[in-house]
Amino acid sequence: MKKTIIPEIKKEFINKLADEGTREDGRGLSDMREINFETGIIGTADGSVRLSLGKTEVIVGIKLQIGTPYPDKQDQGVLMTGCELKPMAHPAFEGGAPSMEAVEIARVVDRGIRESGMMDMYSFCIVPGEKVWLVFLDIQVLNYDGNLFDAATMAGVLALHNTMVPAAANELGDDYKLPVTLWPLTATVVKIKNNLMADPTFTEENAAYARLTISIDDNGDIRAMQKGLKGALTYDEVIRALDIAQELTQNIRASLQKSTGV
Amino acid sequence: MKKTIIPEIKKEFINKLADEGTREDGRGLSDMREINFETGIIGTADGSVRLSLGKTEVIVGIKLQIGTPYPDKQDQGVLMTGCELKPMAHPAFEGGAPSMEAVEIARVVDRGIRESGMMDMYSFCIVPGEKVWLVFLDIQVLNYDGNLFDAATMAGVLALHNTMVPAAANELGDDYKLPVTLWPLTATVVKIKNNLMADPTFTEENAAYARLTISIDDNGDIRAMQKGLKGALTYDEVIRALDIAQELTQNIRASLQKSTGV
Amino acid sequence: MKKTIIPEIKKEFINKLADEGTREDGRGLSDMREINFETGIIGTADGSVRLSLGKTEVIVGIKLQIGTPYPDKQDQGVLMTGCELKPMAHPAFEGGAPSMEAVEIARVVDRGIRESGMMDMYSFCIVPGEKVWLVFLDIQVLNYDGNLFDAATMAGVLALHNTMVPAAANELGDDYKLPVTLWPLTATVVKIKNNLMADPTFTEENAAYARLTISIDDNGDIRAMQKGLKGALTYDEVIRALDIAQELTQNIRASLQKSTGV
Amino acid sequence: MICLTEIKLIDDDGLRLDGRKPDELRPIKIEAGVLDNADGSAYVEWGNNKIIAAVYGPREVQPKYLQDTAKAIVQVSYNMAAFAGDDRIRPGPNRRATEISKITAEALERVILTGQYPRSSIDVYIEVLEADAGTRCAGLTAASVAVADAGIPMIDLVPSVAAGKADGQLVLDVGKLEDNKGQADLPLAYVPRTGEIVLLQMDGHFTRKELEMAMKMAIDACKEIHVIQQDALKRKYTPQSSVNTNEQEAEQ
Amino acid sequence: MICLTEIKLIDDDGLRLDGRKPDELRPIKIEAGVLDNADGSAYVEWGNNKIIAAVYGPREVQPKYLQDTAKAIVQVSYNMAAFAGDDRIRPGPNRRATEISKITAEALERVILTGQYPRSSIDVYIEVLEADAGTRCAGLTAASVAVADAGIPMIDLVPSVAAGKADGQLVLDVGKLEDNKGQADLPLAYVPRTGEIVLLQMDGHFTRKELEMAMKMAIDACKEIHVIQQDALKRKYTPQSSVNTNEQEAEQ
Amino acid sequence: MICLTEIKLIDDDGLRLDGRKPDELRPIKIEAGVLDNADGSAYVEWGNNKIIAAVYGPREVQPKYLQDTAKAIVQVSYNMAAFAGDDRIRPGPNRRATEISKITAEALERVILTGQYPRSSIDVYIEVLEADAGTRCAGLTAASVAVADAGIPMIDLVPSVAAGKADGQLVLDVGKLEDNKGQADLPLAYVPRTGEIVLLQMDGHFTRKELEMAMKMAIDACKEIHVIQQDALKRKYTPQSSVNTNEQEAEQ
Repeated sequence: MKKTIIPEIKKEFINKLADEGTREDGRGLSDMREINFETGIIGTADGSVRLSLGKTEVIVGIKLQIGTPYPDKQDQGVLMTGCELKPMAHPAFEGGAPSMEAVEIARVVDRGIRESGMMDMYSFCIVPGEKVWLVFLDIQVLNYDGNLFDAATMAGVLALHNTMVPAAANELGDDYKLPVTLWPLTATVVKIKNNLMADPTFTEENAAYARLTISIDDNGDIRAMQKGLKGALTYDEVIRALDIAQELTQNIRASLQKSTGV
Repeated sequence: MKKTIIPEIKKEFINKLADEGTREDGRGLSDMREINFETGIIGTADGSVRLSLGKTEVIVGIKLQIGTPYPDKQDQGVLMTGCELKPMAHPAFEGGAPSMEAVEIARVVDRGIRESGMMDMYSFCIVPGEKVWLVFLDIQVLNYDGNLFDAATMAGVLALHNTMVPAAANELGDDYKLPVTLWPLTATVVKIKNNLMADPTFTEENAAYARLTISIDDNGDIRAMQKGLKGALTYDEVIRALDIAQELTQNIRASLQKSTGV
Repeated sequence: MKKTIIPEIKKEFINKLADEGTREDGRGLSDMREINFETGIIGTADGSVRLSLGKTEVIVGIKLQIGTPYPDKQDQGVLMTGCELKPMAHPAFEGGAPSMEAVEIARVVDRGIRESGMMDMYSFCIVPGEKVWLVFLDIQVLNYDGNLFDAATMAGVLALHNTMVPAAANELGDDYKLPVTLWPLTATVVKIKNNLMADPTFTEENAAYARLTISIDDNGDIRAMQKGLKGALTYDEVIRALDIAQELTQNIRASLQKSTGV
Repeated sequence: MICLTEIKLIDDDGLRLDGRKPDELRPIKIEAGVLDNADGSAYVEWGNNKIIAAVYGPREVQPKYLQDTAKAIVQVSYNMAAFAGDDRIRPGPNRRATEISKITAEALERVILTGQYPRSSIDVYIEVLEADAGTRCAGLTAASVAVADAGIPMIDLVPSVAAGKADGQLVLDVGKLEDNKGQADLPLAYVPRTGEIVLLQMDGHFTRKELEMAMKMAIDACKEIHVIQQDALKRKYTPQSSVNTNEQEAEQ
Repeated sequence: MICLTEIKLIDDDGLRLDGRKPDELRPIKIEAGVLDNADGSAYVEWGNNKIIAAVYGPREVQPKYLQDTAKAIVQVSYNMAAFAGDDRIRPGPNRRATEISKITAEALERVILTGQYPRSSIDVYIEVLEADAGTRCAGLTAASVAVADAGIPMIDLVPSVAAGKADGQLVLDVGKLEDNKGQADLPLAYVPRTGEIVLLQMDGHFTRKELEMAMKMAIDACKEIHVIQQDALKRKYTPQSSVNTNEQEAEQ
Repeated sequence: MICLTEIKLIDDDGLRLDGRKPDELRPIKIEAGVLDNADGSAYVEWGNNKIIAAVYGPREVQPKYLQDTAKAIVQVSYNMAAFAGDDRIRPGPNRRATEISKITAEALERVILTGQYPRSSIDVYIEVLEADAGTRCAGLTAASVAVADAGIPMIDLVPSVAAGKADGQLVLDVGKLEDNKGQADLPLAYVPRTGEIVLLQMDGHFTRKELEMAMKMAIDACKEIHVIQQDALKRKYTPQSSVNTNEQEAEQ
């Protein structure tokens, strides 16, 4: 990723707005941008969703294939989460091997989903030690305007809920819905001077001092966290971030469940 | 590959000659350069040829090994065509991973041979789904002076005709001649201003506006085509190129067959 | 590796000292620096040693794993020697793929040990053609001050003598000591103008004209040699280097054997 | 082998597996200006192909030594998403994508007025989100709309389509099974304003006569596609949104 | 599966597998200035973790385009030696190491006074020689001592440790089996002088209340570790060697 | 195992598997100036080894940071063609080729008058087309003829050959089976004009006395090879073509 420098005066402006409880796009500090999504849009994928969070837009596709388990997890399937930040999505993104940022996003999204227990990896075992389902969750970023952590996690969870296991094509009986019921979600807040803001835009991310992504499960329990950026958070700021994350994810979860008819 | 820039005045000169129906080396527009070749020159290869087309010089070596078939082609052998443009062959060639140009050459040569049906891939199956012959066709370029497409295709076809299947070393009975009878060949023409020239030299390639490689089988039918370079061809120019290609390949085929005693 | 340039005046100085039979650190021309080592320091390794030769400091770890033999050596185990010159060890070392220097060191250390017959590779076969021990010898350089050849070979031999075969963890009976008894060692000399110096420091290596590494077995026989650097050696200089190497390795062998209680 | 020969690509009524006539295109839907960050973009649905193209530029050339002092360079990166095919596709470049990127760049370079932007780069990214045969043609079709959407001056848009042969008969806009089981495939891109062919490939088996007819068939179809491309740009740049909607519906 | 559930991570006396109390650290030994070439270095033994950190810099930025005209950049390379784990580790970068390198650099960047060295680079190399859970925390703990040993001005040292949950109970300084079989892991780094958290990750399952307690537990332990870090530097920089030896022994 | 021990590398008459005497070279044929584009080139057939060497330079150094302001750098790339060995060789660099490239460059650097071309590069490409033991020696032998053919001033040509041990006996110019089944291999390159050794490797088992004799054997043979190298250059640069042909035939 190329270096992106936000002028000091811009940061001041963002912070001044924040002191007044608002943001460039008019949102409150703890507000998410508008979420839109459509599921089942990729015929070649076993599950898919196209999701936009403000101007950040991603497609997540799920593919299941039969493969061998890890030697130390003979009776479990395998979840593999991939993310590239391709130059299509933002002028600062460069081609070539996945950047550190892309690796971090893939790993944080993976952790948020995996640690929630949403996927019972034992249920993806076909023949212990020999044949298991490999679940590939691939994140394709179409347009990047900040907070890919939350957008990709949401899209990933929606795509998994949209997934049919391709059993028939593998001579394992009829296709069936991927057995998932939970809705882990993340909320990301950034700190700009002394203000915390949820769901940062690209500009806000680059003006920010620290970032915290928190994965919350259906019970409001915490499943994963990741602090980022070159600054720090105090204990109290983490507590405030948890308050924001618990409330935000609860609201989003309800609204996603409603939209998908759960 | 490093950028090679032919001065505008040189292009004018080449074009002026072409308007008069001739070229820097005295050839007519539809003439091939002299072809020389020697087969069976590499003892470690199962088939081989060293071929020169004017100053373009290549060695093609064929190696057969036993391997597993592609999952979607369980009862067929595998043909793999490799080409690198190593810095030995031209000052503009650089080391490292194969360039876009090398990839295109390998794929066009592969297509010209494969699509002709010259190789009955089913005949390279030993045990369906388990053991097939992998046929490696590797192009080693010693000296590059343009039109590697035609040189490498000719060399590839000659090398295949020169190939003995190493059955004995793999405990599959006696060695036998690779069962090939056909002689697919390509002819490449370039367009410089409004003239078409066959078998371009390095200078002509770099002065040219568009390139068209056409693979023609023993019946004069078309098996593959590839347009290259940053310019265009009209429909009529393609037709003229087809005329040239059909005539040229017929003549070369006859002469190669004669030389190899077919 | 970044280029390291030793000023001409420094080379003159080193050579002047050498003419007087001494060196920057006060050693005689054929003296080794002080050797210190500790074995069994890495709990996760099957054998290990941390060794310093003057200020050059390495850790060698041995790991044994079960794998498949090479097709042409079905009844033998496999020895694999790895070395990277990581930027931790010297300001001139760079990250990324192993440098030419690192490859040479790994290969010379490997050869010195392998050719001595110290490892009976047949004894590492478990099921011919199917299961053999893969012996990984990995060289981690902590601090580089020249003559990694000798330091890494010594450390490698000590680590092999320290190795327990992890049979139990692989359900092959009780663990047992790796069956090695020999002590191949290398001695490296460099030529600076007309002087030969054993065990060169980083500065001496960079001032030197040629380098010769000689592997000597327990009988004083020669098992491997490697000339390096951009200069030459006369036949007589090779003879003198052999004299030095035979004497040095005999002394070091005796002292290592004494230290390890052999 | 037996089952393969049993598949009839053309039925007794002369219709293809998906009901199309031999010279009929699959449904094509193009939308221009679909991405916020890119300087230009286009989304194409073409049969089940789903492809998005983004253009950045003219901008600084990276890496710098590729810079041309006389004109802009055109760099194309064609890529299949991991989930775009029948099997999961490993990320990263491969030989097929390298070749398609090269010939697509060469086709665009013919129509973009690169001389207006010396020392700069026009970067085109084509992502195949779902593949259904003909992705290189659909990708180039989308890419030229995206270049236009970026406001980069061009001689013309570049429509592209493949003609082919199935059950021995010439067919337009080769479908997935026709591609796998058919006898020939001829991807072609045509510049209507100049009457030039800027992309041309072929594999399979054509007699000289068939080849000529296939080329003509593809060229004619390119003219149709050209209209759809122009409509997409008109829809984006025409202020009356109600009219646009109607056109869009009409097209589908 | 059966054997897994039978492992009790906390025994009836409330002690852990290695005999520690829930809020007890493993033995930690830090030595500063252990390498000759590096500008600063530190060696840490922490349980069975053996980690060495080296610092070069401030020095020229490589590659140059990463240079920042306003301050030094901090580059961290965390790496596991081939023999540091249960299975042999293939050399070369991997996604886990990339992530740890990134968050470690971000943590150090908070405390190093980078503004004093514009256009330069501070390069930190962390090599895990033997891994025993908690290597990222031990690595950062070592790295900040190495930075101090290099004489690079910092706000404070950065102690780091993980809290976690085993058999449903909060535990400090998560061990290897606790990491594999436990219910949560929360690596945290804390700057005592400013009261700030500079590294924070978590995975597993915490209620809100448990999470808060785990963070407090880790923060308190960081203060302990901070003392060990300071002692290591004192030992190196105090002239009386006899005193040093005593301190060292006392610590062990 | 049994079959291995049964192979006799030296027969009762003291002759080797290919009928050579212990101190006899395989047939060597060298041709200079075989490539059109390269500044210098040479082709060597040596036993069944077939090797071609090309030289470009002095020319600009790529990448630039490798440039030496005082002299030319010598870069060697030794490579085996995909079809040069018993099994097909995957293209791309490997550790063996890296090592051979390095020691070959070091040997050439001794004899090339690099001081005459500061800031430039002399690039040597060695392609093994068919391998039959001794490729590094044959490659260096070819490379130095190619450098001379490029008109680059040198102290001397660099002949190179391996001595070895087979069935306990010293042998010159180790063959393929002798390499696999023999007891030692000692590749050496010698500069006749200065009496210097510029390449020296060994593996296997030599007593001190055997080693000394092997070195002498190789040095003597290098003088023979030197004559063949000179002849190749003479043939190319002598105007009377009829004479050349005769010489060439005589040699074979």
